[in-house]
Amino acid sequence: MKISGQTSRPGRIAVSALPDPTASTMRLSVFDTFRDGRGLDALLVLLTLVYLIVFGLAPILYTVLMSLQQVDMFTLGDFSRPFVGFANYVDVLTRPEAGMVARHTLVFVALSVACQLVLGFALALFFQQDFPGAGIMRGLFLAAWIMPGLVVGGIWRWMLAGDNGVVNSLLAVTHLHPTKIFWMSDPATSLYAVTIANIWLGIPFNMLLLSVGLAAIPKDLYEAAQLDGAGPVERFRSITLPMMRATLGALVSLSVIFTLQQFDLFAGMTQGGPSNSSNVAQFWSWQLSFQTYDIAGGSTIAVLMIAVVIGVATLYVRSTRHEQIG
Amino acid sequence: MMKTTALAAVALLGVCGSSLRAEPLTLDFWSVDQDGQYAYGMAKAYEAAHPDIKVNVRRVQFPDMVNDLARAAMTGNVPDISYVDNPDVALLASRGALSDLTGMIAADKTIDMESFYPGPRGAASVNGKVYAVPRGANTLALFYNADMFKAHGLDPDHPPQTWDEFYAAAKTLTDPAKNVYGLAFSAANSEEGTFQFLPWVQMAGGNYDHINTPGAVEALQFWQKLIDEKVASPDTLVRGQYDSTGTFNAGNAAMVVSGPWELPRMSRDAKFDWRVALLPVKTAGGPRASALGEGTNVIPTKAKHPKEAFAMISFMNARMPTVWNDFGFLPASKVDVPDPKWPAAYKVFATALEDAKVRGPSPDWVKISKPIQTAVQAALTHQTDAKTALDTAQAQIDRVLKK
Amino acid sequence: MKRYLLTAIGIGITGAYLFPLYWMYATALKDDAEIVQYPPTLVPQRPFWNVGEVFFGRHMPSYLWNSLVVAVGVTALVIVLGTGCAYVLGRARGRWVDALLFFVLMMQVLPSSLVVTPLFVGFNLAGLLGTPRLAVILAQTAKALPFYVVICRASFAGVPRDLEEAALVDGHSRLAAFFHIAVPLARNGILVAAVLVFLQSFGEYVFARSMISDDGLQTATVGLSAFLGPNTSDWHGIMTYSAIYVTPILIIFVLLQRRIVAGLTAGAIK
Amino acid sequence: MQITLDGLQKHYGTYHALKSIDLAVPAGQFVALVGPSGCGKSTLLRTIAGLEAISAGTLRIAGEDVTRRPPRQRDVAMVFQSYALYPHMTVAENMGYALKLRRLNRTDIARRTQVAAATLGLEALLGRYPRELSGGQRQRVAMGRAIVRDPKVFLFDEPLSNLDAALRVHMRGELRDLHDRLAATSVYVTHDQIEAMTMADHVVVMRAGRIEQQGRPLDLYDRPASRFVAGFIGSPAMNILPGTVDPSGRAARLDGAEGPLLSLPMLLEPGRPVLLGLRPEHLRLSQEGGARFDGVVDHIESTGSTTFVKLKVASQAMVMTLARRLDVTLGDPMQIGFDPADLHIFDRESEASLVTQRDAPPRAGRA
Repeated sequence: MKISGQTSRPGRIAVSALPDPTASTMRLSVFDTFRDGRGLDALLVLLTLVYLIVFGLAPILYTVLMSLQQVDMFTLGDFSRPFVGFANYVDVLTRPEAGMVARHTLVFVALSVACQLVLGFALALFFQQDFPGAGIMRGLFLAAWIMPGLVVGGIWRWMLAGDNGVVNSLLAVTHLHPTKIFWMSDPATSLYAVTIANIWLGIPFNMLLLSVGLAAIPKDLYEAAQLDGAGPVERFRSITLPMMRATLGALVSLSVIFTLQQFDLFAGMTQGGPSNSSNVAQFWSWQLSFQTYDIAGGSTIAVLMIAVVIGVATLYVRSTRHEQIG
Repeated sequence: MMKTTALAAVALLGVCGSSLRAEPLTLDFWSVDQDGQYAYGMAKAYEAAHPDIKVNVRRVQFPDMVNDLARAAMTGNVPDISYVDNPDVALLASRGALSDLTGMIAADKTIDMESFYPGPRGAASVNGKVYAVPRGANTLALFYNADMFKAHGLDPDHPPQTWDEFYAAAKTLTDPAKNVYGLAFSAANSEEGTFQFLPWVQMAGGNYDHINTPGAVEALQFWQKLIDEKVASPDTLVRGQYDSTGTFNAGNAAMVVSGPWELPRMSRDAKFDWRVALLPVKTAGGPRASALGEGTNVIPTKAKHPKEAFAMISFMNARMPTVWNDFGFLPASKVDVPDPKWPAAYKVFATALEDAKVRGPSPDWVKISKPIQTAVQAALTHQTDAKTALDTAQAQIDRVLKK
Repeated sequence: MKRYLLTAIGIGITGAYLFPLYWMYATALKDDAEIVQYPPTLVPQRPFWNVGEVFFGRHMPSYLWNSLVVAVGVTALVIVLGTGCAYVLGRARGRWVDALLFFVLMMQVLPSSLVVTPLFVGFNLAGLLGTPRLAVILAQTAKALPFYVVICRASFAGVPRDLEEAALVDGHSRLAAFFHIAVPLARNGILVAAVLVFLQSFGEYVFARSMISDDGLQTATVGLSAFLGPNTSDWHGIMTYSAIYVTPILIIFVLLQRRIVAGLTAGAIK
Repeated sequence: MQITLDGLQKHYGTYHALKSIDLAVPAGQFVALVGPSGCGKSTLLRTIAGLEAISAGTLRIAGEDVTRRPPRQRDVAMVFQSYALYPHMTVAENMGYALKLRRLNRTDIARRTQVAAATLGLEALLGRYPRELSGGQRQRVAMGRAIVRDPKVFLFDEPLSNLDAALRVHMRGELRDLHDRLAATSVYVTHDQIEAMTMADHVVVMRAGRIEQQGRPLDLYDRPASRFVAGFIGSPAMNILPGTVDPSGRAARLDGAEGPLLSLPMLLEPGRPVLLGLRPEHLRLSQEGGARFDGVVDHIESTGSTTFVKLKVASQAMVMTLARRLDVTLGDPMQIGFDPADLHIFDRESEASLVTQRDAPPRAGRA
């Protein structure tokens, strides 16, 4: 669009002594909309939005499409694939392992998120206290966060090895559990082995966000409660928890999403085994797609996962309503 | 002498064929090998013989090979030659990803499909057409620690012959105090698990398409017993063959079911008298069986230089007699291996190979193999009994095979 | 006195938590025999250190360089694309903001391992696979962008609106006020989010694994996975590689941690 | 006119925040916008600044139509309630920032900053950052940032509300002095009617997005156009009690049991329901003559100089202030007197004043 010469920029009118008769109806030029008007907001949001639509939404939509088609590794690039309706959904949901995988996913997510939250909260409260080295130690905790999942999976697989793993050795030395636990090959423990590693991985993020939330609670609230005779437990219940509501909501939602994305640990530790005892939706989806080349089945599980996460995201958006804008 | 001449002729042919080109030609060669193994060794030899050709070897992770080839077929960015594991040939060929080599092999004097053992030959062809040239073979046998046999009063010259003897020996050799298991093998949730399990099924009267026969159930129950009584580590379910053999090499297992590819590492790491025997049979005189491993060389459909690629495959095939000594696997064809390394082991593996059966072939092999792995793991962890587990697997396999 | 007791407890907790990290280094220093020994030795008895062999033998300089290219590319792209959106979402309120935030979060839903297939198809059509590192940067940016926007959004929400309005009255356009007032004041949050995106991208695995076929352009995590393959559980090598890979990040992180923690505790995330 | 608003409207979606505002501010005038929170006074100020877009109507500053212009093209300066000092800049940088954006050269900026700082006594603080200043100092810097620009219009958004009481009173005077010295045109938003009364030349009382009444401060005090303005201007607030015009038409009776009769300064139709307004400071003890009625002492407070007496009159509450001490106890009966000229009478229905009809100020709002 071209800005015509007559539509002089508003700044220039200032020089003119005569009031411009058109001035009152004059609109911002296109250029100025982006500098000063709502156009700026639109532009900034669109930058992200368009990118995410192209590189985020399009793949998801393609996944949905594939879940309705008959497609495998070899017909990926071929767009004239037969539609099969919901046959893939029926197929996936009637597989013998489907119920088990759904249950494991639930356990894995619930346990991971709950433990990360509780341990992260405890650590945040502990390091909130004023003692020498608290800051540095809190920083060191974060070090674990920067480790790639693949490496963490490798380390934990090595530490939890049944025959010569250091965890079994420590349990034996401390007489906590004198016999060896075959963490990853016993179906009773395999899911928990991965969960332990995942909790370890997620603690720093939880601790960090909760520390921030705690720091934002005004000290005088605690002092007032103390004067009112509230003990530490009561203060936590009546001040800390309500004041942390927004943080907790955001944190739980993000944790659920991160946990649902956890793939490296399964790949590195149990491969979902033995006999699917540690298999979860995201890994199962990958197995179908890349181990049995059944892209349609894998896509179907992915779509089902999205449906679940929509619920979680709703929760997060709700929680942000409790925030105040400074 | 004949072979050397043939080799020279092939070399000459290659030189003539490619000297017409002005610029040096690069052949892309995908393989699961690591530095120093087959593909790299062959590439070096081929480049030495053909200075005008450069062979660019790219390493692909074993479980990723089919995915990568399928993706490459989509993008058109395929290699000229690729390694393909035996059971995957049928899948890739059925989807049109592999060039039909029947004509080229017929025109070529050096490759005779009839010279291959039935197993490798079966893996390389689909519906009478040849899509791959076997690059070698391997199979399973029983490695045992002779020093431990002696220490426990067993005769190292008479390794166990039947399942009962095998179990008894393993039981005797197990020594939890010293952290030693009688046996190591792999029941992993991967193709390796199927690879190790099928021979036991075949010995007892069953196969991948008849996985719930009474014999197969017995085979699985036998495995159950090994794990239940801690004769083998529960981690057998998560360990691949490489890791299992590692525990044998480290002295933490007295026996291991594994293949010839372990020989170079074992001779370096195992600081004891290790020996190799055929897998024990179910009952004395019963049928023998072993797994057929290793893979083939193929030319993807959209390869840019199929002619030159075939020349190199032909060159590699001609070097079949050297694969045992150089790369630790058996020749896939009936050739003489002059002066084999580890001669005793060679003899055992060569014998085992005669009874080795190919997995499949079926274009849906992965969908057959997966239920078997799951059934094995479910039974070994007592989530279900052996019979039910195999029945479930059979039902899934039937569905695939009927399609 | 109580404070020192807390310090002691703190050291205990931190030590226990960081044990896996220690175990990585300890294993890297052990030889093969000592690695499989049971019970394991807590301190390497015959420490040896073959950094050089792993570093050069495994082409780590090239891998690390490629990881760096990808991580820097993703971080730059994410900052350019996401900062403005985070700002607008941090400022505005209402139904459409909720909807946008929801959409942004939804884009983070699927693990890379599941989006990689459609992206691969699309990139193939667009011819992007010819420049595989760029393809990985584009894919990983889509993955990191929602996270960045969500984290940064809160720090922009923490910048008083008055300050920007003062800047408007002082003579800035809204665009200029965004750059000269809002961004500098939210810089701690932006810095932290950028560091996190950088680290995430430095450790990216799935996209690089699928889209980069030339080993010379491959990244460090994929290089590491070569150790973790089914036939290669060389724990000594894995741990040495991991240690080499993690140590520089760790050092940078420890040096920057005061700043990062300060950035976060200054209200970067709500 | 320095600022002219014609039929200015502001909508937020379906919410109508400003309903056709007409206002003219001559150059050099100090205008205060007052009203309860939510009345639209801050919105009006922000539309003048350009921080809120104008939905309809026109805004002229120094004769130029600036309705659609962004803030930077209006040449206005604004002092925010929170001061809005840039935390990452020193005091000098804060004050010179607008000049820097206008591309003034460095020596000019330094000179003008110096002058402004001297005016406000900020010379010693120029190198400090806002976080190192006290509340009062920050307030001065915010002022300095405005005056350094020499703008066409100064806008103040409750600039004193974050200060303590003593400082606020002091700053009131100082601000007004500054305005006079600079011969500036100022629009000042406050919810504190005392600030408006003491500082402004012209007070605009707003209510629910409209101008209720505007005029000189004392005019508003003397002749509130409505019950709302009457209750808003003056402290303590005017006593407003329901009553009914007596059959004579010359007096009104307070509603309630045996309510007293108050004589009216004019004639009204008998039986008309009205609201009767009396400022606390216009009430006095009865022996001083004039109209009178009876009450009972309900509550009493004294600041020493002034005594506040809360009375019950015919079951209605009333406040009286006296500039002297009073020796009474709770429950004592009391005779209250007032000058009928001080009585305000509003229509009960429309709440519009019935007195000011006689001599309404020249530019009444549309209420």
